[in-house]
Amino acid sequence: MSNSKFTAGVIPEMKRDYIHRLASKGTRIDGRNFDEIRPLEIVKGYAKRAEGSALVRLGRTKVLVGVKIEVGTPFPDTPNMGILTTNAELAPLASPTFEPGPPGEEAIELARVVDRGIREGHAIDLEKLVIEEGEKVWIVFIDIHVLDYDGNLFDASGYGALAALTDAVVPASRYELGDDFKLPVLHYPVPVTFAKIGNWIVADPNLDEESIASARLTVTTNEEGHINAMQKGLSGTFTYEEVQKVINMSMNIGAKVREIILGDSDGKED
Amino acid sequence: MSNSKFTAGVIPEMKRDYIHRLASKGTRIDGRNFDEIRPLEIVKGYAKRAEGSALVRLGRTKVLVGVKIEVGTPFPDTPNMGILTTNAELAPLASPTFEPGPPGEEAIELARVVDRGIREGHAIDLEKLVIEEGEKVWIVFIDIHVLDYDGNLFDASGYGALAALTDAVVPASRYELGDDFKLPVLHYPVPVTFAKIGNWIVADPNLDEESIASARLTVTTNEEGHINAMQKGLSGTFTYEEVQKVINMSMNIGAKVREIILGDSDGKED
Amino acid sequence: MSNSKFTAGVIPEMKRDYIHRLASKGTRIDGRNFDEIRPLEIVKGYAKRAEGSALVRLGRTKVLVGVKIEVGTPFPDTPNMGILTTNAELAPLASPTFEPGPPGEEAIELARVVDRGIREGHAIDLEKLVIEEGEKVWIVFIDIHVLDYDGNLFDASGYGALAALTDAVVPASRYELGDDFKLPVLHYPVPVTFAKIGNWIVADPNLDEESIASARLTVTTNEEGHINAMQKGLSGTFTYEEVQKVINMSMNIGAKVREIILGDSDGKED
Amino acid sequence: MGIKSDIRLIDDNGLRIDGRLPNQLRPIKMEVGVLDRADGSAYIEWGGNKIMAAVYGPREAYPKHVQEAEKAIIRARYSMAPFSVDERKRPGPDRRAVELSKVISEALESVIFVEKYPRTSIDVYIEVLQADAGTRVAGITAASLALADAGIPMRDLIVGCAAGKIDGVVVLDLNKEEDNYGEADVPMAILPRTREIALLQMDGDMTYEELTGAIEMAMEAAQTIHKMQIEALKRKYVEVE
Amino acid sequence: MGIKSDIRLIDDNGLRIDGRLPNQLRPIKMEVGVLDRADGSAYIEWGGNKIMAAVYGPREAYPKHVQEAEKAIIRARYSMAPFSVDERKRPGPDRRAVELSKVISEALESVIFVEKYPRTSIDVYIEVLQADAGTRVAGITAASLALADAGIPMRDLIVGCAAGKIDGVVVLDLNKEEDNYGEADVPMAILPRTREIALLQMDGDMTYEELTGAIEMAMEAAQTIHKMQIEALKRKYVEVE
Amino acid sequence: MGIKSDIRLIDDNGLRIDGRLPNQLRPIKMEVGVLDRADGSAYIEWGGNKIMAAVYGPREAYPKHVQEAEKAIIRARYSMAPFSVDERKRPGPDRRAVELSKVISEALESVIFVEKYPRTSIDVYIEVLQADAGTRVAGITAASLALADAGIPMRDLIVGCAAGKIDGVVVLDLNKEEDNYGEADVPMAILPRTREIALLQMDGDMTYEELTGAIEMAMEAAQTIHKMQIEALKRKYVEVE
Repeated sequence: MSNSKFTAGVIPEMKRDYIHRLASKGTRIDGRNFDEIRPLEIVKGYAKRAEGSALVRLGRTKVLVGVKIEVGTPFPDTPNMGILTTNAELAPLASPTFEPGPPGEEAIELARVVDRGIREGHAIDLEKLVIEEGEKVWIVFIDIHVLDYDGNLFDASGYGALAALTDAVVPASRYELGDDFKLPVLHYPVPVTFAKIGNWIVADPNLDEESIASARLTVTTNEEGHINAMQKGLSGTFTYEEVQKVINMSMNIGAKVREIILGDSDGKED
Repeated sequence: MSNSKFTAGVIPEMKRDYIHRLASKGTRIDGRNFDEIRPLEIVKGYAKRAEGSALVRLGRTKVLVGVKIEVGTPFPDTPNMGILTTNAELAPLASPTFEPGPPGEEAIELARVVDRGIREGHAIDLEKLVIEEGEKVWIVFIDIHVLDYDGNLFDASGYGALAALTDAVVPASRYELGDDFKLPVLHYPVPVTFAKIGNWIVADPNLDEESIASARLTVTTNEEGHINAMQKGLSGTFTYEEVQKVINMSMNIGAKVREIILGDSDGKED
Repeated sequence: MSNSKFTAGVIPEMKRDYIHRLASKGTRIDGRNFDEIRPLEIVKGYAKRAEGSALVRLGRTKVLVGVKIEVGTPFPDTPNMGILTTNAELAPLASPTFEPGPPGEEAIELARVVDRGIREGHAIDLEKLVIEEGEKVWIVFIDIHVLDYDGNLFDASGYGALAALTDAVVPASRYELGDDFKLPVLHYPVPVTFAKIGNWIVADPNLDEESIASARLTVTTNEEGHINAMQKGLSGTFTYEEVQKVINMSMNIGAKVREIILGDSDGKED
Repeated sequence: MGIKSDIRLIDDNGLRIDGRLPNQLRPIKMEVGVLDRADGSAYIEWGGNKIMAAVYGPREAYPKHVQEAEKAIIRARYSMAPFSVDERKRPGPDRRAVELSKVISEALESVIFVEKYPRTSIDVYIEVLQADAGTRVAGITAASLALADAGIPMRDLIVGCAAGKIDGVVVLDLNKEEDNYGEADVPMAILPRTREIALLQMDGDMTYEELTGAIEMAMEAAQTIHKMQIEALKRKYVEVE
Repeated sequence: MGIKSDIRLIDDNGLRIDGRLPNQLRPIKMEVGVLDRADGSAYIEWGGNKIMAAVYGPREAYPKHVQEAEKAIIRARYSMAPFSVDERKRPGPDRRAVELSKVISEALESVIFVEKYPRTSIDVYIEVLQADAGTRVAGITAASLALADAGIPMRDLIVGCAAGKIDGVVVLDLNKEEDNYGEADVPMAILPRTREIALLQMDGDMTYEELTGAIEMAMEAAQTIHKMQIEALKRKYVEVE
Repeated sequence: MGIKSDIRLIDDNGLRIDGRLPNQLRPIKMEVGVLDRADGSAYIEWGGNKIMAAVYGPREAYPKHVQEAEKAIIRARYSMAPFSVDERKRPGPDRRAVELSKVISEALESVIFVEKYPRTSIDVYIEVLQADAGTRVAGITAASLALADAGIPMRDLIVGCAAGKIDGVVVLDLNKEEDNYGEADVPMAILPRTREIALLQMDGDMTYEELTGAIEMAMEAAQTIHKMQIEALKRKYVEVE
């Protein structure tokens, strides 16, 4: 399989020149426009033992997100709210550069950026997840499992997390706490990530683009056009004008992605 | 001490040839028959702070197994059963190849194979270890402490675990839960391990034999001649006929070992 | 900054000779007498979110000690006593030889020697820290944070710990357990550390002296002239007469240090 | 094995709770070459199991001290996704996963010509995305395809299969309920051409006759599963080439 | 952000709970060269924050496999003392500290001429001794001074500053209560000369206008903070030289 | 030290709860060469303590970065078996074991001619199989024999011994109850020929006179224990050679 992989670290200078030359002509290594994301496909309900799940294909990047919901104790300072916790594993099957072992800084940043979007965007109505105030609440575990890494894990994981939440059912009956019910989803925050390549800015960078990008910016916006989270990465910088432009683009792209996430078939596998 | 040690890794080719030559003549490096185990000596009650213990000498392999019994909470899915937990430490004093640190895959496999025999063979009557259903039960900790490693830890540890259990007293009075009582032992599962050397199969391999073996098979049988656990190891294979033969031999050897374990003097040190 | 640092490992032979030559003339690399400690300055109340704190400057060694006090469960064997726990972090900002990561053996020994002095010297009246016998007690956390390492962390940390305890207030009102109250301090144990350099013994060794010392001895004494803790370190030895001398000196120096700790201005920063 | 219960696992017609006969496999679906980055990969659905396997290597073994001068080292890593089971599994390998990774590594090594690639590692990652019983044998079956997909030279396509005992009857390929409430489980890995046994574990309670019956049953089924493996490889390579 | 509460964060006069105007910074005090062993160091008090930064390097990067052939690696480590917060923090980095260390490392790298020191590491340690809100931006500001104190060549003195939203109003430099009960926080790091943005995070809920307003506000304030940095360096080096 | 209690540790006849006089040792039994794989080994029973010590080395120190160019490194590891104490000890070193390992390593180094074996490690493993009080000093005594058994050149056979204070009386060699309810403990390691002190710790409450009295008492007893060591070595080597 996988005949000619144009991977990170391999003849990077040549690749950099090539991608820059394309950019100067307004196009990209896979023919996309600067503000065009890769084909996005979402299969909800993929993992049947999860309370909700979604398999995301963003180009050749594949991420499976599972949601498990269990009973637990609330935090002392938020006795009347359920708990959200997000974890990411860069499984070593997804890339030759991922190693087994506890999550490294990349996995932790990924989990925290996805978590920030979901949490600050109030995707879940945590106040509806109280069983007994101060004593018993529902804990929602979002587990991001990266299967194939071809760039832009932030967005693939963020889409998977939101899709899995919209797919999720609270398993109340398993705990003899009444009937199961759909996890209450309030808002639909969607991240869009951009890479700075030379002086150009492209949406949804693939692995080749990521490997030569100088800076990265993720903006999470919701269905009202509000911004809920941002994360800049890498050692390059952005100008203020670039940031403004990125925020605007993230709203446009985010709106389209949101439709795909919400409109997708439920529980059927391709 | 220990002048000429014929250890693993040292001139292995010569050793392999020598052991194969002996095997072709029907004998072994220490003069044993193929189905003969090394001298086995068991001292019960060796470690006085343990609730039960046994020091096992199997040839030059030495293992000390201690049983501690404490009060704890049952698992939610087995509210009416005590808890068994088995742990092995390959203490670095036992071999130049053992390193300090958390248990590696060898120690974990060892603990799990011993545990499987004890658990699946129903050595302990866990239902008699309930103090208050769903609330309080006895937890039995089996700790395997390897002191001197000359091969075949599975069997030395398995014999030590069973012997220590038969030696063990539940310390009820320490917890003000009535009188102490003998740990209720229901069955006597005994593992026997075989190594494949060339096309020969030998029981109770010593370190030299282990170091050139292609495959390993442990079979745990009980006093009724039933099989309770098996574990094949190493990268070689067995034929179906070899497996049949190994199971049969394990029953015969196991019966003799069981007598030694049960017949041994109680609480006296040599 | 830090132009010519005369650090450990750099031309140690020359340094050793130089320090020995000075010692033979009765003096030290920084001009001190053998039984003279470096200038000691203590700022209590430095860290405002701590329940008590002290910044210690012992020569160029800087240590910040913070005390946090929280509610917890007593140990089963001491139901009528509060809990003391001491931790030390050799923060990598304090020395080029300190590495990030969990505490190594140096940090653990440091924490345990400081803890031993406080605990065995009964600095804190743990019996006054019971909220509900067997159920709820105050836990006192002493956290030693080394900021700049120029030798003799035992003493700088020990002084900081005692000073922070005398500065500490039990935050009862935060837990709705009545009014805040001063942490009850019973005794004032003070460690003094000596290094053996050649055949000379010097108090409060700085980093240069530590780096060539053959042996180290810390003696913790209280305001009654009793000894509460000792710790000998390094691979050299002491004669019995040397130990007697060290104990005597530790009482004299300890008495002076105790005055500085108790007399220092409260809550003001320099 | 062996949580006591009143659940009947075999009905009056000799059928199992999912309607199977004692010697019948659950439905199995395999696909080769499902991942882009890995050197070889495969996906298997086996009853309620969904498992992905990926192979990287032969590549220089790292860290260096694990290298062997005469051969490649085989490092299989069996891992369950946190959401693959009813009660969320904490990330990271537990003791069971460490043991399975070890015996799977040894079983796979039995078919690989490791002496061809000294100083390298061949890393096999088995990710259980949805677990029913029998994940290790399904995982080995998929790993075998992923190794073939990666072009690793092997003397046979190793096959995983389990048998066991429920309600006193020897049966093939236990599902989750049968595994929970049954009497014995015998997971195996078999070299279908020579019928050699590369992995063999057992737990529960069986007589000699039951156990040998179970082993024979699994060995027969391995031939069937092997045919599916060949079909899956053909689908990939006939389509592509 | 956003624990719901009835706390009013802005009063009828438009003043904040600590009496500040919306675009007003808290008091800031900086000192350079405060530690003896470090190659460079700085101390900052910013509102209720007390933070120390130390720099070691360029020095041979260790372990060797992290070395880069073409440049120095920047390793910032953000750490909170256990007693720096109300509820004692367990020692060792938590997930938040790992993330902050990463983005701070990347932000600092944007100004350092890393290509001058191949195979080395420049290690930046930020120790929060007393925490109010805004520790990461205060820490970057101190780290920048420590780098200068260590003589590391940089194209600018990077400045950290945050803005946010409380009671619906865009404000500069949130304190702890504002951070707890406010609506949004936007921590940034800025290159004051070129006004480039080297660190940018945000959480909460803001419209486009609010967010860009906050960014502009922080960028303005960065110029003020930059002047304080220059003053602090002058105090050190004018006194010394 | 010092759980308060009404337990009387010394009776009206001046005898201790196990019938000993204040300056009397518990029964001690030593055996050399008890393990096959180790380069040197010894076993000690000391009161209710059962401890095994093994030595490996001098061997190439690993990992390489711990090697010292001029000398062998001594790495003692003190470890308690989980079942060696009344309440099961979780496996792996706790903080106490880390500290004891450090001071024991330093004490042993004081007698070993480390400069003879540059770049090597001499690893000493002390395993407490059954614990009464005084495990560290019993462990050192056994380790010393194991080093001799391994043929490591030493300038003396180091001896461990403790003294302490109970019911206001200075006594030798505390047992478990005396350690729990007594007033002070002074564990030491002594070079019997020169009477140098290689390990010295203390905790509790003692006057200067009590403390020096305890140290003298332990130093005397060390001579007795040293004779037992010599006997144990003779038993091994006279029998063998």
